[in-house]
Amino acid sequence: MSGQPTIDTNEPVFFHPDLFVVPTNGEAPYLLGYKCEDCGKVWFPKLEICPECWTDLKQITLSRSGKLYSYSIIHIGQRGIKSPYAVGYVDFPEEVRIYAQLAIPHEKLKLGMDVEVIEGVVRLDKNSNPVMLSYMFKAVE
Amino acid sequence: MSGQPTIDTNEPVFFHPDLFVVPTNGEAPYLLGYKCEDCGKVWFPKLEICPECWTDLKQITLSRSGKLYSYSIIHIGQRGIKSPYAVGYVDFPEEVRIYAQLAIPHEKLKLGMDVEVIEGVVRLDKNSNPVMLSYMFKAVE
Amino acid sequence: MREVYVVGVGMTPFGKFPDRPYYDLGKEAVVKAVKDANVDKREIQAGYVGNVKAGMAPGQKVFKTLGMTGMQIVNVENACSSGQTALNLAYSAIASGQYDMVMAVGCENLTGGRTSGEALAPDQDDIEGILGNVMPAIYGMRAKKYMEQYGATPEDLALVAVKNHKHSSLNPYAQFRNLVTIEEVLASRMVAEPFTLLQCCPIADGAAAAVVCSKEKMLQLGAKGVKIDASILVSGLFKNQPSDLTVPEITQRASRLAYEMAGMGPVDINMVECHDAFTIAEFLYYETLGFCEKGEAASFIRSGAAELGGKHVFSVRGGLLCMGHPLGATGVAQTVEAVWQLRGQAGDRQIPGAKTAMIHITGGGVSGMDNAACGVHIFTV
Amino acid sequence: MREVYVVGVGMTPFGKFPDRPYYDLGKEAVVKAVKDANVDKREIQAGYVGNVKAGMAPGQKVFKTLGMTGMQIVNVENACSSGQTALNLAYSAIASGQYDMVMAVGCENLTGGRTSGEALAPDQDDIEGILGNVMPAIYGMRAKKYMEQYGATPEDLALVAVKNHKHSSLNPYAQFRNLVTIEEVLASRMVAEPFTLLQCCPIADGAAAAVVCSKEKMLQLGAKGVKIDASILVSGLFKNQPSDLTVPEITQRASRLAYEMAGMGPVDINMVECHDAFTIAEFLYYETLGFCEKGEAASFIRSGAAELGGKHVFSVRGGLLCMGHPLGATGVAQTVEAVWQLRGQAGDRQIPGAKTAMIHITGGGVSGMDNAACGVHIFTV
Ligand SMILES: [Zn+2]
Ligand SMILES: [Zn+2]
Repeated sequence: MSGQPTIDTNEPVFFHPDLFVVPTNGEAPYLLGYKCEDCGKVWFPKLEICPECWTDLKQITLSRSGKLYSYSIIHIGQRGIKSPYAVGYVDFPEEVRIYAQLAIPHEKLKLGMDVEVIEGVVRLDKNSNPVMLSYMFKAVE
Repeated sequence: MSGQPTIDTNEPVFFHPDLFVVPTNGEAPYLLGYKCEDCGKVWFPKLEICPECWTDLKQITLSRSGKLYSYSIIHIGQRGIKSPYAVGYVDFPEEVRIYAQLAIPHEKLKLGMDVEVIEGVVRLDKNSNPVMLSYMFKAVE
Repeated sequence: MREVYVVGVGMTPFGKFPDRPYYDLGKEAVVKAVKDANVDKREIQAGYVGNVKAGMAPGQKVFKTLGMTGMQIVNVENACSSGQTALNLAYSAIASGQYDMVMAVGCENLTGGRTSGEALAPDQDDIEGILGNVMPAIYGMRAKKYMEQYGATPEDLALVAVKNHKHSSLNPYAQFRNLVTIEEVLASRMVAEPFTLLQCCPIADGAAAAVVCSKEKMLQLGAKGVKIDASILVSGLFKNQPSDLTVPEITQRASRLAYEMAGMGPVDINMVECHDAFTIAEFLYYETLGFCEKGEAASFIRSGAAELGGKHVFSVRGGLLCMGHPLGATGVAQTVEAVWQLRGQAGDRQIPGAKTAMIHITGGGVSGMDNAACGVHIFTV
Repeated sequence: MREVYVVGVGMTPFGKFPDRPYYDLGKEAVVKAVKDANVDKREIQAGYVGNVKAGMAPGQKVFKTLGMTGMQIVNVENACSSGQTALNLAYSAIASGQYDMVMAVGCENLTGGRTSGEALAPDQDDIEGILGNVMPAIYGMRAKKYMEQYGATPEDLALVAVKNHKHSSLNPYAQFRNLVTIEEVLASRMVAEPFTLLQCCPIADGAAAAVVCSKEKMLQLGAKGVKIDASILVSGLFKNQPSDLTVPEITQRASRLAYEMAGMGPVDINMVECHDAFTIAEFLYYETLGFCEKGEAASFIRSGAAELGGKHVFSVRGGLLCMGHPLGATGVAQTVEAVWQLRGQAGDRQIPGAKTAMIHITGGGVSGMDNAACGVHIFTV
């Protein structure tokens, strides 16, 4: 969350190494959580200290899949994202809820469905070229 | 003061008919004051009601000349105005103090000097073409 | 703490006024409120001004050419709750004895310079904003969950818009005064599922003002004021952990504090101005504010209870859905409506015999927070 | 009204941190202040947050990930006086008995996204802003008049910068810590006559925070706080009529109210943090705050009275001239300095035996107003 990414090359920005890892060896991507060693709570996105305890946090790997808590399909959305697009909150086993865009055909969306983390294009420029890559969720097959 | 003028033609904007009149017959330009019929105070720029009395105001013609109360020469200024430029406050006989740019050679500036109202270019575009005309003050010859 | 009264109110119509800066709207509201209070403007000792989008010192720009300067002016911002924040500070300043008569003002111009056809999003330094979230979707996700959990239908939700348009058709200050049917609501353009355009509050400009004073000052003026029985302003909790989005925790907490402060409960409340930014919101607030049980919102509205003539009239001015929501102004405009209703001056939309009014506002899209801030006030005559 | 104390303070260094958002700076200051107060963060009951340039709900973004949520958070804006506005509301909330322990926070990032090489101007909906006025020229016109009226020279004005750099060289929190000579000050780049660059306060980012509580609470904590003896916040008067610009009316009025509230006068004050945005400003405030007669500022500074070791030390942290002026943060940062000095914790720049401190801030370019808002606070141990 260190401010707004600025775009000055033709390469899409990757949002954001503290949040999301895409292994170069082709293994599946995953999200990073931040766990308090005192109270055990897990936080996302990255924090420096635990909001409850003000103690340091340990970076952990979050489960790759969770359950879709709820969603909406946005028809009038932000510039730079092709409408309509689906977004949702996903609850992970580590007791953390994460928002993202959903790479799921709209007719297949269903509350409570299992979803997993993938890398995807989250923003386009006006010529529809990708300008930002980050995590999205897709249905578990 | 009805917001920021927007520039969409090649003609410079005239700022602002409620403040400043440039007669088409070639007579000298003048500023407009707004006088309270209750307390007699004169206000500039235009107000709807007197701040003291909340009564209506009468438009009056201000004297064409006043005395330079103080000035500064701006070397790092706003975009759209060629630096250095001089600005100052002028006190009019109607007991009103008005800020404007000064069309006076900088070496001739002197506190208390007599100045008069003229029309001038107050803003340029990036090619140095005039984009806004309004009142300025020059030395009384 | 001293008793606090509202002795004068005023507002502009709400609508799209791209050529009227916020301070121009604010001035109109201030002049109306001071005249309504029938006080000398020099007796106002402080001004608390809610505004979100203007530049520096908005309150000073409202008051300066009205000759109401020199006094303490505090500009406040709390997203959707900015207006109620101003009212809360005005309340505290009087209750504590710091001042005897002050003003709460809300003013906002949202149309000047805004690009239309784009939804209001959280700030772009917010992670959900960066990843494409918009306000209608945040409420849309609540609606989807609510509908699944309690079997509510799109038609049920549309009833809120139908009712609020019925109310606004009687309100000359409302932006939209037409009647609409369930079919029209559902057939309007889709914004974020399940909301069509008529289920989302429109953009608007406007201003409102209230003169607030002590009981002693009111008696001195010979005025008959409306009493502020509760004034609550809280911030949201931050959590990343799963929670039930159909129970807006911040509203639950703020309203309980307000009921406790006023020594009353929902049964005592004749009217509520709530934060009906989207149709689902009114449903959630019927329940969270305690007017019906969890999951019973659809039967509550179908019973007519929330409609003019019912026991607990919601959004009698037309709500945010028909007024629009000029962020800084809304909380004070809700106050103006409450005062008019309790004085019996609400014209065609008057709630007969209204004695107690609640106003509620909540908002500010900050990821991980239910809402940034929530205000609740209760008024009586 | 109850007695009010500051029991904890903290701040970031001031400087240019384009990559640290205001909320990140704010968090650092809050954590430092809470730790300095040695209190449980859950005991803080409200937060008043001064900020000018950020988007919606800045206070919530500061407090949210510190687990300090749910409490009342009020975001305030009053141009240069935003930080002292936060402190004034914190003071009032404690004095009135509304709360027992609250925080005042100021935070601002001005460098993120700003174009340099352009002077800070009044808002572009302000007539003077439209016609090209900038803040340095507004003070420049005061300086020209003052110099003519009292025969002050450019060398006299430069002494303020020389003194404040001497002070800031002892302050690890200052942005500029180098010593400068009169010649260097006058030889630096011309900004707006008579001011060269070293006579104008630089742009800066930063944050500061203070924990404020009642006497009872302080005793309960076993803490030794710094007492707030006066807390004044006023707005400027609006006038178009000619007036003497070398007498800043708003500062005169606010400081008189503060002296009256504290029951003391300039003779009692050991140190002053004033709004030295430009060198002339310190001259005008020596006089207007009552530390020397009209026209005597140059001899006052030449006497050494305003310098570390003198009777009334001005800008001992380096002032706005060497710290920079992150609008929302400054008033709270002045508080932090006052508290450190009165506790004897100011390190190399400690004023021996300091017992009483005044902080003063004024600003906001609104045409026709002296300044939009002015705050004055007096502290004692
Ligand atoms: Zn923890
Ligand atoms: Zn008058």
